[in-house]
Amino acid sequence: MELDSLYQEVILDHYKHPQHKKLNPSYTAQVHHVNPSCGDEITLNVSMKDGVVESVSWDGVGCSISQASTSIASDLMIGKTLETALATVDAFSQLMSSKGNETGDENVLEDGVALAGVSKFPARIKCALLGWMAFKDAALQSGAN
Amino acid sequence: MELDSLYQEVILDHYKHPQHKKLNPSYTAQVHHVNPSCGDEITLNVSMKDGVVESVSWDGVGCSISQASTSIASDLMIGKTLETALATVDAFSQLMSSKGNETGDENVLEDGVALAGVSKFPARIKCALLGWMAFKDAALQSGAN
Amino acid sequence: MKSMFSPAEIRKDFPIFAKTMRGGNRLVYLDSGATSQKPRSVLDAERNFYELHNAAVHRGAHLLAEEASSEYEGARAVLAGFLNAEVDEVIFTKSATESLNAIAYSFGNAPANSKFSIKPGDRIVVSELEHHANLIPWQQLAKRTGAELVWFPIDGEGRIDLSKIDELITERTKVVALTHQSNVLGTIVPIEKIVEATHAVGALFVLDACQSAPHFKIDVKKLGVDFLAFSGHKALGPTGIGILWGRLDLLNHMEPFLTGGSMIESVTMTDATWAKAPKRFEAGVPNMAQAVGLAAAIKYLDALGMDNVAKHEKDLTGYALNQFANLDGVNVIGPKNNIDRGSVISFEITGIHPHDVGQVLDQYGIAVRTGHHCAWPLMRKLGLVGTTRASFYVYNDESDVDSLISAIDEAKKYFKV
Amino acid sequence: MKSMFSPAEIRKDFPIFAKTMRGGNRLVYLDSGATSQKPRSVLDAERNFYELHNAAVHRGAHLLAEEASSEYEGARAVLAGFLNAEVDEVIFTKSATESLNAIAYSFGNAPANSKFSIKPGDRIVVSELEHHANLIPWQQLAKRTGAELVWFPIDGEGRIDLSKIDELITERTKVVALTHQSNVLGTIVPIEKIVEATHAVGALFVLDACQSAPHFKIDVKKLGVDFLAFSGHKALGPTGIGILWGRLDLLNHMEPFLTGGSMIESVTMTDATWAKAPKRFEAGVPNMAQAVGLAAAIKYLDALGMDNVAKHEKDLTGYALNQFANLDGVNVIGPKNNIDRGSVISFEITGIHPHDVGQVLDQYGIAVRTGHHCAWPLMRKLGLVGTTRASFYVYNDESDVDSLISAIDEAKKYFKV
Ligand SMILES: Cc1ncc(COP(=O)(O)O)c(C=O)c1O
Ligand SMILES: Cc1ncc(COP(=O)(O)O)c(C=O)c1O
Repeated sequence: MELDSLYQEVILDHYKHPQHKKLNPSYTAQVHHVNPSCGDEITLNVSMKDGVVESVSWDGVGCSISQASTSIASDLMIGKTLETALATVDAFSQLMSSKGNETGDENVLEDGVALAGVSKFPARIKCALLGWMAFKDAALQSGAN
Repeated sequence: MELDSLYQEVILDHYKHPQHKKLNPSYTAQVHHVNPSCGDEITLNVSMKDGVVESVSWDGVGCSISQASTSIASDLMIGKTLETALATVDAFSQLMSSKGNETGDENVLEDGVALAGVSKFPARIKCALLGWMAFKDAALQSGAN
Repeated sequence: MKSMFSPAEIRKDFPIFAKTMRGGNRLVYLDSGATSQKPRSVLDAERNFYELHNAAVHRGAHLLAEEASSEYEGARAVLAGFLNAEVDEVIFTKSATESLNAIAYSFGNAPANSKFSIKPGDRIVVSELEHHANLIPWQQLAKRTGAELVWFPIDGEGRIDLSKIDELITERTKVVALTHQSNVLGTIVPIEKIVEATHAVGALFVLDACQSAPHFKIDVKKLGVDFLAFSGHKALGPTGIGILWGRLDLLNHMEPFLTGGSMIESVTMTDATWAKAPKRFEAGVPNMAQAVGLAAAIKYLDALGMDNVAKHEKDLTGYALNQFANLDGVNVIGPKNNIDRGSVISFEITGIHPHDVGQVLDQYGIAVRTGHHCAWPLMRKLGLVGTTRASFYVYNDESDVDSLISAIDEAKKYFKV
Repeated sequence: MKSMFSPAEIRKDFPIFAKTMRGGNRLVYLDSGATSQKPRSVLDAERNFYELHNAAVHRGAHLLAEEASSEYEGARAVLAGFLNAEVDEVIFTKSATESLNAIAYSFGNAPANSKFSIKPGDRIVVSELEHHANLIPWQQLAKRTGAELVWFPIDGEGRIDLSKIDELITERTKVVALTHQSNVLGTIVPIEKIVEATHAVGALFVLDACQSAPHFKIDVKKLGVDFLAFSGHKALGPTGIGILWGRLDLLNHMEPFLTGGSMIESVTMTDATWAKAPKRFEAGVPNMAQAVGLAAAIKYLDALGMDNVAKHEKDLTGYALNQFANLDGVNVIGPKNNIDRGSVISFEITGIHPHDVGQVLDQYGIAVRTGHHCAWPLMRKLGLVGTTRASFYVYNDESDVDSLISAIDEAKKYFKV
């Protein structure tokens, strides 16, 4: 069924057991992003030290795709340099705009490749990107500080 | 030709030689009416005495139909009681909305029946009514004074 | 009744139902609350206008201009009949959103001494049920004028709580703007008492009829409201057309909202005066083909009979609510029976986000809407992030409800809840 | 050229040319300045949208909503290409009139400290050539804000007189709003110098492209203007759709005009924040089918090639002006040759009122417009009560001009002048 390409097991797992979904009280930047068309909201904290992502934590409401995607993104970013982290976000954005024609590089995106199927469902791309864009925003703010 | 039902000889005569087209400096009411969609404008003076239309005079710019119709109307109204004059206006309005199905009562409308054909040309009805409506407005104002 | 009103027959008039949806399924369209589908007669009427009569209305002496004007004004007459209004009271806008903004801006543009002017300390009253289109324009008007925006709260069932009516509608109140039927919960607002209270303090009443005019008979004279707005696209009509109805004695004293061609009486470089309604509010070459298309939609509805339409939707809603009552872990938000409510059913499934519910239903050819439905404050008040909403219209029947119910079961299985 | 560009072939794409007019004549449509006719591909595109993809854009998780969104956003991309604009800079309105009002209201709604705010003593500059749609909104803005409205005068040929540019565009000037081509006289306004002067004082330039965008290539980057407006219905597109183009850095700092659904970022009972452009300016369910129809019209024009369209109209105007020059008692108002002018020809016949001229032409199947053409101040300036206006487009050719010229002769005979 077409649906299975959207809702991979990995995604449903992250949805039921989201990673880093508890705001860390200390952070170098905090952002709040919303998806106005569906009402999804997310608050995301990033701590950067010496150009490296020390921690990512978040809280928010949203569909399985946005929750799982944010969970995957946070897990992936921790420990990366700012540069690598931003490149990873770019790789993910590109996967999302691939209209189902790319599978994604598992070495770069790890669990993120499970979201490849989202790119076939235009209305859900925003859901998948919410956490990644919030991270990017927070990371850039941290970097700039 | 269909056009001939619109532009009767009588109309072209009134157009070339409009009656009472010179504003009488004394009046009991003066009105200014415009036809915003085509830019026709008319100023019309009425003098009423003892409930009778003593004089009607006017000036303005407009197409052959509006000029001729105003000429016809002014000539027709002079000497009539307010009541008869208003009834005549109503008879003319009714003729205009007849969609070409009425010829008009020559005893009541005199030269005005030449305008019967206008009722087949919806865009021109406003032209034909301009002077009559201005007269009605002015007559009612005079009557009220 | 059943035999007279046949959604299966009606669907044959709507070309889109021939389409094959995801998974090879037929289209089960349960999103008429967002926009309705269009019968062939509407598409034909628009096309016919373009192919035979297209010209700028009210602006030419030529035959096409005459015909276009008579088609366009004929459409206005059809709409006037539909609402039991005077012909000159019917204004064509592009949407209900424009209609509602037009009223708000007209208030904002009014000179200080007019009936419409809003001063600091004046009050504008709305409700917690409002769609953004009947909320934000009033928020903005309040901000621009210094007026105070207040609102009717709702109770647990999503019905308007009238207990504080005397505190809300006071001598300071200038406008009361309410939805006739909630686009989220389906609740029909009992406006009689509120209209009375509004007029008792000399204020004006604006009705957002987006979710009512397409679904049951509206008689503006009986309702006694001052202004009313709805969108053509939710009433079987084309996109790009809305209705603004207002009482003629008010319209002719209001400041226009959009200015430009065809709405003037006279113009100089520095000044302009206005034509009477409806022209006063229809600046520019209007959406002529859409007006003609909407008139065809209204004729289609009139042929079905608005009372039959209402009865059909009430029965179908009753049927659906009964089915919903039997579902475990599924919660209808809003009135649980079909009394004083329209054919919009919002629900949540425990453990599945509305967006995911919608996605699974889509796999079965079922089109519903998910999210906050442009009524975000209402969602916040209900403590929800969103709902899944099924909304019915003339082409829906029990088979559609059955498809919905069984797909909800599949969604629960899929997400293991 | 002639062989490549065949109006006779083009007419076959336009169903309305099959119609029989008064007196059994074929349609000689010379009123495209008011509204253009529509090719079959535009009508098909609209119908196709309704029959296969109709749903509310940006609002549903279902297949139809996805398809409708992609059709609608695809249309935006086509328009962006047409104007050489960024996709997010293209806003769908209902008409040029709405677009121009939207800009004026956005200025009016701007907070006091913003780039857009207009204060008493500030200046708004227009010209004597303007259509009411690019005059009255600015008059009203001036009245609401206490700003001063000033204007470029015109010379005897109907060209803008630039000699006072430094007195008009000063440090106090906030907006300069000009037509690109007069809808009455056909004069093309040389905007380069005026745009430069506008930007030199930090003001913003608004271009009314109603009579230019449909007729020659517009490149917003090259023009260097800040805002631009035109109507779809004059560019082979459907009624009920207009374009507002603005520079993205400006749009995202402007206050929206219409508020409601889909244009928000977040909403509470008392407050709202705005989405970015283009959504910020597209409140409510948009005119989706009309956007798709307009995109089809633009594709039709692109296939002809805008440079070919311009060349064709220039040649035809030249041909017509030559014919007019040979007519006794007929006076062309505006430029007498085809240099820096578009394909709109206004004329008067001594002794016959324009309305009567139009009526006689109608009898020969010729559709022209008569009156003040929504440019009443221009008429007053020219000392005219109105003109008769013939305007050409892609489907017109020399045979249409010939019909016009011989019908003018008939009119003179009929009225014995
Ligand atoms: C120069 C010009 N500006 C503005 C407009 C207004 O366009 P619309 O009536 O389509 O809004 C027109 C046409 O009517 C025009 O010719
Ligand atoms: C209750 C209500 N009001 C207003 C609107 C706005 O209508 P539109 O978007 O057609 O302008 C809608 C629909 O979206 C609605 O349901």
